[in-house]
Amino acid sequence: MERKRLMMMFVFGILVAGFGLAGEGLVSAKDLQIAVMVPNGVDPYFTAKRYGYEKECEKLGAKMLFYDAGGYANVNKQIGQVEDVLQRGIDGIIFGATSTDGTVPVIDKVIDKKIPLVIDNLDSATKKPVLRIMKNGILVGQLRAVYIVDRLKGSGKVLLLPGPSAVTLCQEEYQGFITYAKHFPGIKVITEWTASSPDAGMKTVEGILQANPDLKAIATFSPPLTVGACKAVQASGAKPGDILVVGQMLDAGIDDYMRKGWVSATVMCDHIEMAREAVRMVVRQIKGELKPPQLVLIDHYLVDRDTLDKFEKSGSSYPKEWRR
Amino acid sequence: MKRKKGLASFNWSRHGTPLAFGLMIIVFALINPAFLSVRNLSQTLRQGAILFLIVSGQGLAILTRGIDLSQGSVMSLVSVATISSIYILGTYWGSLVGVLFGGLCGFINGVLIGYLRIPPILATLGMLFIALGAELVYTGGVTLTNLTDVDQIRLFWFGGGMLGPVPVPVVFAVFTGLILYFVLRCTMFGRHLYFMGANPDAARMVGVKANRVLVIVYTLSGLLAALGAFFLTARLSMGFPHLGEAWLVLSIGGAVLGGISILGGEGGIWEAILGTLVIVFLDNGLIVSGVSSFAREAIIGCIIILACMASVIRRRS
Amino acid sequence: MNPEGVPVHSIQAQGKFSGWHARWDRYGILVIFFVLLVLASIGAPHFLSFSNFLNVLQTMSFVLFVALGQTLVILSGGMDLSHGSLVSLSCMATAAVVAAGHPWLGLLAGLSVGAFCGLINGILIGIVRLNAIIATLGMLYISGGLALYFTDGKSISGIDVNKVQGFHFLAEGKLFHIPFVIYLALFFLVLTHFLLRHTRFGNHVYALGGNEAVAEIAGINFSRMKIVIFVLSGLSCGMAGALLTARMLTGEPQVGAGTFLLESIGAVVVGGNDIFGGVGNVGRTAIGLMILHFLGNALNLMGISTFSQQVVVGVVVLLFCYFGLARRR
Amino acid sequence: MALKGVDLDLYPGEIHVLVGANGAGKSTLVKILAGVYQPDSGEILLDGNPVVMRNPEVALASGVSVVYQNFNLIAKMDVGQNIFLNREPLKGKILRRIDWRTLYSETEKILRRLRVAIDPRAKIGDLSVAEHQMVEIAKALSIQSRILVLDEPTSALSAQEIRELFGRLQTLKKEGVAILYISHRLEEIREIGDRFSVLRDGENAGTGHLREVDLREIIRLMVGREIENIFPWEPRPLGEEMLVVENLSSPGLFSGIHFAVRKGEILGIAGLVGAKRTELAHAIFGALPVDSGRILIQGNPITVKSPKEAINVGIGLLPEDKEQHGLFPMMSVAQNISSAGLRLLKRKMGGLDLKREREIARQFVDSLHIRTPSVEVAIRSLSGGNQQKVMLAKALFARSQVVIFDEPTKGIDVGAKQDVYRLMIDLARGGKSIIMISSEIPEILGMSDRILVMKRGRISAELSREEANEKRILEAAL
Repeated sequence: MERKRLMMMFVFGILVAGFGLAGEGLVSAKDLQIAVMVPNGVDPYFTAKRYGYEKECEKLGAKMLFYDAGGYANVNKQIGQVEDVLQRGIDGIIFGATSTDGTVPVIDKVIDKKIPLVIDNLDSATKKPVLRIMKNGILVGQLRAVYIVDRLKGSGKVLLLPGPSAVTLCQEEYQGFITYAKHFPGIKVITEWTASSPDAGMKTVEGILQANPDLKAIATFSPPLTVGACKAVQASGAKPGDILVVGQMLDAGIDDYMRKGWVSATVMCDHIEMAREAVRMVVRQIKGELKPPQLVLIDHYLVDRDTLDKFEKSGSSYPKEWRR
Repeated sequence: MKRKKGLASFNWSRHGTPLAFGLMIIVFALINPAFLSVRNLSQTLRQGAILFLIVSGQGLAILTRGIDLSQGSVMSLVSVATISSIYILGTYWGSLVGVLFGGLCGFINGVLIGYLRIPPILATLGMLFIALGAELVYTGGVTLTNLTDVDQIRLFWFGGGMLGPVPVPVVFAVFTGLILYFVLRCTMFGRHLYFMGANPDAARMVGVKANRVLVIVYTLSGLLAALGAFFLTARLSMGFPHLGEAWLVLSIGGAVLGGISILGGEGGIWEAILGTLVIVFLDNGLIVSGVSSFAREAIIGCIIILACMASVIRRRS
Repeated sequence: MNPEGVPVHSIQAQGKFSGWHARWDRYGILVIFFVLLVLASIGAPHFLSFSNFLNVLQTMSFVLFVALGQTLVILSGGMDLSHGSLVSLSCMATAAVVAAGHPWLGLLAGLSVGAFCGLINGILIGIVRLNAIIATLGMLYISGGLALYFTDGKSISGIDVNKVQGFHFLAEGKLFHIPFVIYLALFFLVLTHFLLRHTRFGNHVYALGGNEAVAEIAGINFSRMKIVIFVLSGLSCGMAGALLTARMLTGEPQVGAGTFLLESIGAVVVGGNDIFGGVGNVGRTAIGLMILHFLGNALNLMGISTFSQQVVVGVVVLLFCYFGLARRR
Repeated sequence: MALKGVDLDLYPGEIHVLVGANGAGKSTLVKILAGVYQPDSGEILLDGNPVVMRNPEVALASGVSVVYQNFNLIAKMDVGQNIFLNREPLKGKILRRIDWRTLYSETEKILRRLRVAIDPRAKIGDLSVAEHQMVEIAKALSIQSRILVLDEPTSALSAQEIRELFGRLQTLKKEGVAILYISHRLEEIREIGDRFSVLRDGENAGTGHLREVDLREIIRLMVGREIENIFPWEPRPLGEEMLVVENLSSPGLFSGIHFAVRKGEILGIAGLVGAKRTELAHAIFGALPVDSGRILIQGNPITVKSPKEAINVGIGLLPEDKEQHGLFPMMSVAQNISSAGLRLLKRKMGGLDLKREREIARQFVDSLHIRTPSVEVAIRSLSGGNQQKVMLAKALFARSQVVIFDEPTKGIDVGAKQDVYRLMIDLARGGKSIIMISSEIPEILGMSDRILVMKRGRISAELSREEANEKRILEAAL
């Protein structure tokens, strides 16, 4: 037993030291502290944006604290995280909601505490005045629909993978797609809500392809889903372009799939630039130069094989060697 | 491993689940003949092969009265580790290293459980967090892609390729299955493993080195999960930091559904295969027969219970 | 009590400890918890403050209900995997009714949905005698699917705070500067403790967990017990679901799909209850849960990335088992 | 199909002894009385009116309480909780809650009445087999029952504990309780019983007054054949020393143990329960650590740190508590038999020879008259005695040179006992050395060539077969 008690003391000693040092390191950080809170950090979309947040914070001499709720389901956890941030005291928050409505109460709290806040893309439906920088989900959905309807000459079966059904952004994009596509009776839309993961995407598309051999096009919500879809299409023995795959963003090697022709087009937005802008906005609010409410809607544009190398990438890509 | 069990459990694995399985297949075939198309079967079996590897790993753990909760995160870890070591070492060595990472996690589990005597459910719960965290810290959540074309083609073969008419993972799974079958049925280690599950104290009295067996078992479980992850990664040719998320439930579900007794000592590869098949064909069948993705989950739940009920009723009579 | 002729050796050595060891086995978990608090207060800025503790406890309370249910089930020698999605389902049910303008009916709806699913679990396990893990695994899918099915996966919104003040108060309101939900959680904690420690039902829960066959021979009605236990477990989810609705004023079809199940089981085991049933108490569960949450909180306050946090949590869990779980080794 | 048309009548204030060979259906009968099993046909009359023992609840309600052979205690709960399980005393008007104080004080009273010193708050898991049995008995006695069924209540008890029990039974008898007493120990049957019934192959082979018959008659009814002397001992030439134990000590268990066993010798170790005989056996078998002393096999010292090594040097052990240390319940008879000697089934190219495993298993099943439908069935479906025989086969299969029998005939019937004794003799004749730990003095006297008596972890006497008798053994043991 003696041995064991000693070992415990040792372990805890180390812990004490560890905690102590960590604490020191933080307390001494004098510069602005900005909390970036995202719903699902492993989504390539957020990874990319993280690059933007980080670089811009460095540029403006602020310290970024990155909080990931670890999935859209963890509303309770994210609310807890916000509470924690309020607790430790923070100069500004950039917030992407796990749940549009579920986070309202806590976000209201933030606003009431007069803490500069920018809601970045994943909306929290607070009625109070707040800064927002948003994608236009409806537009994203419509752009895909336009492209597909056009390429299919107005008739054919289309599979829509809008992503996790509980995410409002997905619902918007879904609406955008449907509302446009429904004007073309020739277009039959099959919708499959899935988790935003490659294996889910692959499994679903494989199955759907069996049930609908005449499938003409697939529209996907996120790079992981796009990859899954492509893999399934490849496995089905189709040639590049037989089935249109229209995705979103170029992360996770989508550009490569496009060059090879598996992905026909993808809806872009300068998400990294968006992240940088979000940081600038929150800092300006801290400085008092910017007053809520304000809504910044960012642009969306569609890139296909031909235009792949002809558009300005700086706002939507990060150097390959960047890892954290 | 019918022999390994009393008549009761003979029925259980022999009739209950297969019964449900057969019914299921027929129903799906009637709803949409495409379900029985060669391509659909082969691609479903491809998924099945991957799941089987994981389930059989879980099965080993469960046979010794244990459980391996870390499989999911280990898969994610391996997915990432494989790709990033391929960057450095090239396809084959890279893949090997990647898979070994899984073995390492399993080995650590084994040591924690066998030598430090931490209850499996806790040891592997810890590993669940550690493996996931480690991998996320390393990648920062970045999805790893952009392999060289050569690597990509080579790697993809493992997951997506064909050996004659059969998908590569299936061939491999069958191979692994046979080995495991032999090991469990006709080797000292296999027997010791069952002893551990049937009565740990008695096992010790017949000279079973519990801690060694446990280390091997959990290392195997880790390795098998890693192999599953490897084939999946190869198929997607990308390292996805949350690859394993959905798979833990499937692996436990598959093992138990197949009829591997959660109390240890009963069950075997046959059960693992059964459980796996039910799960993958159920999932695929529902998609093929065009069931809404929301209703799907509910139905899967019902089937799981029904399948199990059938077997229980069989067991009674 | 000097056991004679007991084989002292045994793979899962029975707890037969002298002084220090026995005491450590009983109170170690507390010690560790306080050590953790001390460490956090040293390391994490603003950790050691009333309002911070309240925040943590408030967020924790929602999970505690579920964890209590899980404790009951695990003590009786089972395990309830359906928790996460039961929470989601009852959250949706509550929201649906509340949105229609009946907050208290909503609460009732949430509870009864939870209880009903629990009842089904109970019947499957108690009467049909399915393996608890399979039965509840099935229920996990079923209720999860249903939660999504009714609204095609959309969340139920449009609950006006002003119309449901009292209901909202349950989760967010403060009484004497302390969030009301904490009182609720505390109340149910005590209630469950009483149930387990001071009623026949409770004692029989332990008996079932200790040895089902023996318990039955002693005339304890297996089916009835299992049904009651799982209904209670379901109720606990209903409670959590309803209160989450009250907190978010929304029906989130996947609110439980996240960490709920893991935390409810995690709390039970980290607290040092016997995962195979028969030994333990709700106090341990509560402490286990607090450990998990205060740890997360401390790491958040220190601004440590949520990725690295996973590692820390894992390591801590292992340390706990190694030092805290003497009996089970 | 365990029972066929068994008739049994039981009167208040009598002790009715039920005897029968293993698998004769005694335990089944008990379980039916207790409502654990349901009979296919026939009925149970209580005071002349039929009752249906739907479940244990009903049985208890109608005043039937049972002491089961394999104890029904919950290891994770304490003595008090076990004794009062489902009968917890309640207090409080509105909130009916368990009155723990009374529960434990009552427990204490009950235990005192039986003159056993067990802490009511002790965890069952921490108690010995003997103590388990006492608790089990205390539990049954504490129930205000009209019918008390005891299945092998003394199998783990020492002489004076048995006396205490019999005392209690006599008083209960006077109080008009009807007692059904099941035992294999013929010598104690006379002492306690009024009438007897014999079960054979699930049928009632005969009922009568013990005064009117002698034991040989009962034995004949039980096994269906004459048995003259149940101890087939005869003098044999003894070889050189096989196993030597030199002042073996283990902290807090035993110390200075020093003895030798010769080839072909049967060494009996007598002593009271708790004399640490089992621990000694486990230590020799490498299952318990020793801090000093050494063990020699055929003159050369060996180190046994684990049972594995013990088995490899040819030491075999039949554990006393087969549920905990012997059986693999859900595994087949064959697999149980081969479990200790798997190394002997290894094929050259690796892997186990399963065919051979089954053949050998069948041979043992025949030679030991093990009753089982096949060697493939799970061993949990066998009766206690047959399980014991399988354990024996297990030790034999491992080709042990030295076999330690720990309470080899515990809870098995005369017929089976004789088989076991014969086997021991055969083994001895075959040059094997046998150490037999037993609490049944007649057995010790009947079978041993030499007798060691242990007392509180030390050897208190060594007696040759000639000088040994019950009195001297008891003196040395007490």
